[in-house]
Amino acid sequence: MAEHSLLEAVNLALKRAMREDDRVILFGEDVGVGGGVFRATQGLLQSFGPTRVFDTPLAETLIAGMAVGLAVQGFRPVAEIQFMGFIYSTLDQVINHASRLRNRTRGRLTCPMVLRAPYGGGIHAPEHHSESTESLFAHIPGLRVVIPSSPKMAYGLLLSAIRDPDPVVFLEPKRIYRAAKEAFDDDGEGAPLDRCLMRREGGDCTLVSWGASMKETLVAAEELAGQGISTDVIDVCTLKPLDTKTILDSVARTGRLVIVHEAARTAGFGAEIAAGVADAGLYHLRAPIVRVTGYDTVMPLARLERHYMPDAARIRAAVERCIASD
Amino acid sequence: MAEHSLLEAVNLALKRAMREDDRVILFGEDVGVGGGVFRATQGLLQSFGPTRVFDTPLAETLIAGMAVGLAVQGFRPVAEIQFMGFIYSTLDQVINHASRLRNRTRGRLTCPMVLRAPYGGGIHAPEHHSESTESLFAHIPGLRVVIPSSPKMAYGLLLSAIRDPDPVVFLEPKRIYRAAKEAFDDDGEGAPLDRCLMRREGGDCTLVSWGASMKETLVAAEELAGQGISTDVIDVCTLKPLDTKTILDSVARTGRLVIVHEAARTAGFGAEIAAGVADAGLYHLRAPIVRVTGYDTVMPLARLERHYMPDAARIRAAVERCIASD
Amino acid sequence: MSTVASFEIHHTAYLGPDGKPLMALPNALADPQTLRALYRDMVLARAFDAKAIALHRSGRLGTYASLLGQEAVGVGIGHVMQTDDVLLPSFREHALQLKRGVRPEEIYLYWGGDERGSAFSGPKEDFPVSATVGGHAPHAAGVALAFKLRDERRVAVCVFGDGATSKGDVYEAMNVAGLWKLPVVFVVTNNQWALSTPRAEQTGAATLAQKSIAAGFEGEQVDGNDVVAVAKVVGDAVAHARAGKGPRLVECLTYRLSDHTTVDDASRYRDEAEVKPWWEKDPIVRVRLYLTATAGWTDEQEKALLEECNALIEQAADAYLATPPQPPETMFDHLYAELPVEIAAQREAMLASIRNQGDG
Amino acid sequence: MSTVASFEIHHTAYLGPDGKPLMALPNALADPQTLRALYRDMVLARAFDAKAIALHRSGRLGTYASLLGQEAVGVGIGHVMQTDDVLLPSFREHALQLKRGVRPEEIYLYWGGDERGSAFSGPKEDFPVSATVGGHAPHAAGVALAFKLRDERRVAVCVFGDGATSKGDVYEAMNVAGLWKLPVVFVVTNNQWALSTPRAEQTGAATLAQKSIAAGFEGEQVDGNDVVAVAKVVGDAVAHARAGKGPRLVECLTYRLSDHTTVDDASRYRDEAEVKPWWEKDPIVRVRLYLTATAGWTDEQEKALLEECNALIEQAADAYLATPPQPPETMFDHLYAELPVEIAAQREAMLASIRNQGDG
Ligand SMILES: Cc1ncc(C[n+]2csc(CCOP(=O)(O)OP(=O)(O)O)c2C)c(N)n1
Ligand SMILES: Cc1ncc(C[n+]2csc(CCOP(=O)(O)OP(=O)(O)O)c2C)c(N)n1
Ligand SMILES: [Mg+2]
Ligand SMILES: [Mg+2]
Repeated sequence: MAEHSLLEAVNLALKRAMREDDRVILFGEDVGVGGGVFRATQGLLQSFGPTRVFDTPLAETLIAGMAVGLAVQGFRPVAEIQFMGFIYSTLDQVINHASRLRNRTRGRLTCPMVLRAPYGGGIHAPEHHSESTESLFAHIPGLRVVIPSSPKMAYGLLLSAIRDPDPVVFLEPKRIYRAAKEAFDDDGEGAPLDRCLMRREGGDCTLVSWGASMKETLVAAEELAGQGISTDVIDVCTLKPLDTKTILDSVARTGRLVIVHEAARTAGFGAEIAAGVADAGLYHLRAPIVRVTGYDTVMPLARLERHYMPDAARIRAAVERCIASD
Repeated sequence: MAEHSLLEAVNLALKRAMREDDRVILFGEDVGVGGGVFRATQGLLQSFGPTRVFDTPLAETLIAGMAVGLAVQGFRPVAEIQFMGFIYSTLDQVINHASRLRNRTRGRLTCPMVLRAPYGGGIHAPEHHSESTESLFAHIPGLRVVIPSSPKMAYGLLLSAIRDPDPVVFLEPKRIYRAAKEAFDDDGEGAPLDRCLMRREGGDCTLVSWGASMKETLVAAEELAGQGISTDVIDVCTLKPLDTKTILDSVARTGRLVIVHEAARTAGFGAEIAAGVADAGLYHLRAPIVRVTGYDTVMPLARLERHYMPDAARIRAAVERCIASD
Repeated sequence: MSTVASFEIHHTAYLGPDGKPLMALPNALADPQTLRALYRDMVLARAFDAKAIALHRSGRLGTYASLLGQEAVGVGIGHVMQTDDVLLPSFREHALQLKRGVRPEEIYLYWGGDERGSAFSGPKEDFPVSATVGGHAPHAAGVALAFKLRDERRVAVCVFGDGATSKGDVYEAMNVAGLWKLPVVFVVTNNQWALSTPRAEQTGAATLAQKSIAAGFEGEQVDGNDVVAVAKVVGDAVAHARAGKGPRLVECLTYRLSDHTTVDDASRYRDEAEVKPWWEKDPIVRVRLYLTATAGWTDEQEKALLEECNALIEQAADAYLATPPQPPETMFDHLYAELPVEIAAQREAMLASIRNQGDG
Repeated sequence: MSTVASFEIHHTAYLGPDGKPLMALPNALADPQTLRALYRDMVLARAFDAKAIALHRSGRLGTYASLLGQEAVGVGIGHVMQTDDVLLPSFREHALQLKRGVRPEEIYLYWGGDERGSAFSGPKEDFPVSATVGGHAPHAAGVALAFKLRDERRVAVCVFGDGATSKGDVYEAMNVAGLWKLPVVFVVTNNQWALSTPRAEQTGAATLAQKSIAAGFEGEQVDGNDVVAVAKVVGDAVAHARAGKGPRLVECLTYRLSDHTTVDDASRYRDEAEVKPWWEKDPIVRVRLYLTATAGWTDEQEKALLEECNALIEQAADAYLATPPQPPETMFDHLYAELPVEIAAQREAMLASIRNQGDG
């Protein structure tokens, strides 16, 4: 069984999806000959030719809007936005069109498209290249929002996203694109788009995160285990629709919840998770719900970014606070 | 003391701000001769002339981006987006530029601009004309997000927004533009941009809302009072920065929290409020935090919209559930 | 200094306001049969429009955008499109939608605030009207690219207003269409107004047709109140696109005789003196005069046609008014192919709260 | 059919690659003093660029976008701008920023990942570089409108790449500039590539200069490796704008001799054979040849100039490297004029967690 990085997994899933369904086409800025700035689409132009893999002009609104037209016409467009910092020009198309075309036409027209974008900080990228604004998309009815945190998940989730009959925003944590390799078969098996993943089990506290922050979250969990604190670690790989059951079941056992994400705290997606538990799971709670997040300031440039993003120490401290506080 | 509708209050505040500071200029689509589709800018062109009130081409990205350039140059632009459904084209400018220009340049350049837009449903408007997506803006560091729910507040908050040295997104609940008149003096007094407003006091449950939903929330509170259930009603007129203290103090007294908003539930701003209380206020909670919101589906066209928006009955039922559940 | 590029914009008109030909009509359109059909479609569109306004006035239709005075644009475009071409219309192109086979009651349903109005049964692949100005232009590029990739000889036709030409979305779509020579035709219905903003305050460009030059393809201007000119020039553009030669932009000069919508009052910002001359350029009158002069069109025929159209529209209005409402819970039923459990629960909750309110 | 509009795009060049004049130089630029100064600025810019790449290679600078081969564009533009004009540059216009008086160490600081690099002390009203392609064009319209409203004879100069011309933002900004005759000059640094996408795959338009036609104003094309042509044509555009006659678009034809950035490898998508001829069109060499032939420029002077520039850049690099880091908490200090209490608490929390980690 071969080993793959998250980046390779994305490439593998794209290749597999294109092989199994010739309606799948791929476009964006520099995805063709360039193979993508991170090489996510490397080799695909060579394998599938310029009618299925092509570069667009530098125009994000167009990229999203063109994907809508292609999807309605029966293609399965997979459009890449080069960095999440440039995805905002697509929001009008995503919110007013892609997410609601099925609803607007009572199912007459549908929009099976995937909008891929690398997101998040930690790679010392230039200005505007390190944002995490997933919660903007999570608020939009009619969308699916998916964020893998491991190579195998990236492979399975991207396959399912491409096969899904509705629009999916697929965000790739670029900080861990090459972080770790994982062994899995390129067997074409998709992963469910509506299920959280239990990454670790333990009774004292529930840790919830997604994307690159899973890395620090798991490190913290390991360190806590060393201190005799055992944690459930839940990976919210599908933010929308959110699998609240898995989270509630865990909190029902642990009575404590710590949510970790890199995005700014206010109105970040951690708020939704906390709110859900504060309703349906309140009586299980033995301690305050703590969020360990990016701060409510602009993601700093390279030199200070590490101070912005949650690290294992901040996560550990939060869990310890929860444990202490009852 | 003259009586004014919320719409008239907006017009009054604009006029006042323009009179007291000639750096204040107003533009957008159809705000000049047209006076705005809701007449919010009626008469201002006549009073201040075409160099201070003017129509732009039909281009929202431009409207927001041009406001940035004018603000940096020392003007106090007040730009109107005709309906919130068309505000998404401004997000790239708002997120990547307006909200962070001060930070990017370490204070060398600043961006004192106001982006106004009518928002929300309930007026049987055409497609895309009834959205409530305030939480998108509430997530963005460097912004202020303000939503008045009464004529007097609209007046004071808009004045403060225009005088504020940083970018403010000012959302106007169009459903109540003409709903009720309120008596206040055009005395130029601004309202604080970081304070929730206590609209009603009572000990059994805390009701939190903003914008047009305040109407149904206050109706529900009145009806509940009739049943012997007394409520605190808090108006979150400034979503960002959020005055968590007022909310926490109230919950500390009532032990119960019901949040009402018209926007879709998932990742709506109600989630942030619930999350804050589930952390700092958990031990005060005697019942689950309940959100009464728009549903996680697309805002329907005119015929069904009333079924989408929270009404007094749904709010009442939620409070009763809270009361019952301990 | 050397000249590296040069461009020209042409204007075409066949039928003058007085119904007299300015030059010989194109063969395909000279035949009375054809012209009578186009005439009938314009009359029908105007009847549809009058009824829509009446329905609104009597509180039985929502906010509605009138097409009065622009009938020739929609009918002319519709005439040269093939059934399997795809239309991406703006919200005011009722005449064109009718010509495409959308039923009048379906259009009423949409403006009556019911999503089913965009689930029309006729041209299945046509897009619903774009209420976001210009937002449909990128879709047109996508649809045209689909045709090109599948090697189909079909054309996407994207229609928008003069105001829409200021949107970056439209420029981005035209630019890629020109780059890839996509089979798409862009038509600007230049009715001289974008709500309260006149054409002159929308752009400094001498013509809207020249917007295409930035995108690397030809633009043409026509008398948009001359159904013959519209059909000819748009028809040539459609043929050009269908032949794989790439896009064109056609600017149709017409006029919005009505208010922007039924909730607008144009008299607040528009001078009556400006409107009057346009009434004298009525797109319908000129064809009647021409048919009367050249094809012996009689008052009886005229009368019969009006009756036919009005009857048809009355039936459509009745069908619209007789349409049973959508149950509230249907707001959830076309969100995703399969409703996620979390949202299904909200659907149940909605039904429950409706029941409770029924009770008390 | 009548012609209602026609347009031409012109190309201008003065100095050939071999340093021989193609026509008489404009008086303002013929004077050796001036040309020597421009020559010096180009040499300095190239030294700045080489050092930046060296700093990156040795891990002391972040990702950096090289201007190699584009020196004439920035220097030519800078030469014709007045101090109180406002520049809105793209991220590759270091030569222009230097010419505007931004200190080299400040530019290094920015690319070194420190916000203070955009707090430069020189041209106080100039914008920081736009890392969002084309996002600064609407700002330029706003700045120019500010000048117009205040009746100031100042000009906004907005510089962006060939790729940026595909963005709707740029079109929307040009359109309003043309409409209101704003005092702004748009300059396209057409270096033939947008990352891995060649100019030919960006638009079907024969020239990028013609993008202005859609916006209703003139576009010009110049040899962007000819600093004289750039200064003359951009200079005329700036004067035109300053005189209240409205905007112009100038397309400068040049070439990105380097990779897109220091983390890019152009050899993956670009043929060396394409690059070589452009080296023979070097913007610096041609001026040296001209000065040698016409103004007795000597090897000694050349040597002295290189030494002067290198010394200046070495000092700047040292100053950059000696800059003390910003404390982490400063990430909060320029968010709002006054930090809201909620966020001030986060600032405290950050300091606390840093302290704790210092402890343990
Ligand atoms: C993107 C966007 N901005 C603003 C509006 C509000 N609006 C609706 S129609 C209209 C004017 C459109 O003018 P034009 O494109 O000429 O079309 P017309 O109304 O003349 O048919 C405006 C500003 C909108 N629907 N979409
Ligand atoms: C809106 C936006 N989309 C994508 C990017 C990523 N990106 C950075 S530079 C670049 C190419 C820009 O090409 P061009 O405008 O020609 O400028 P050049 O790099 O040649 O100086 C791209 C795609 C970006 N920075 N901004
Ligand atoms: Mg119009
Ligand atoms: Mg370039």
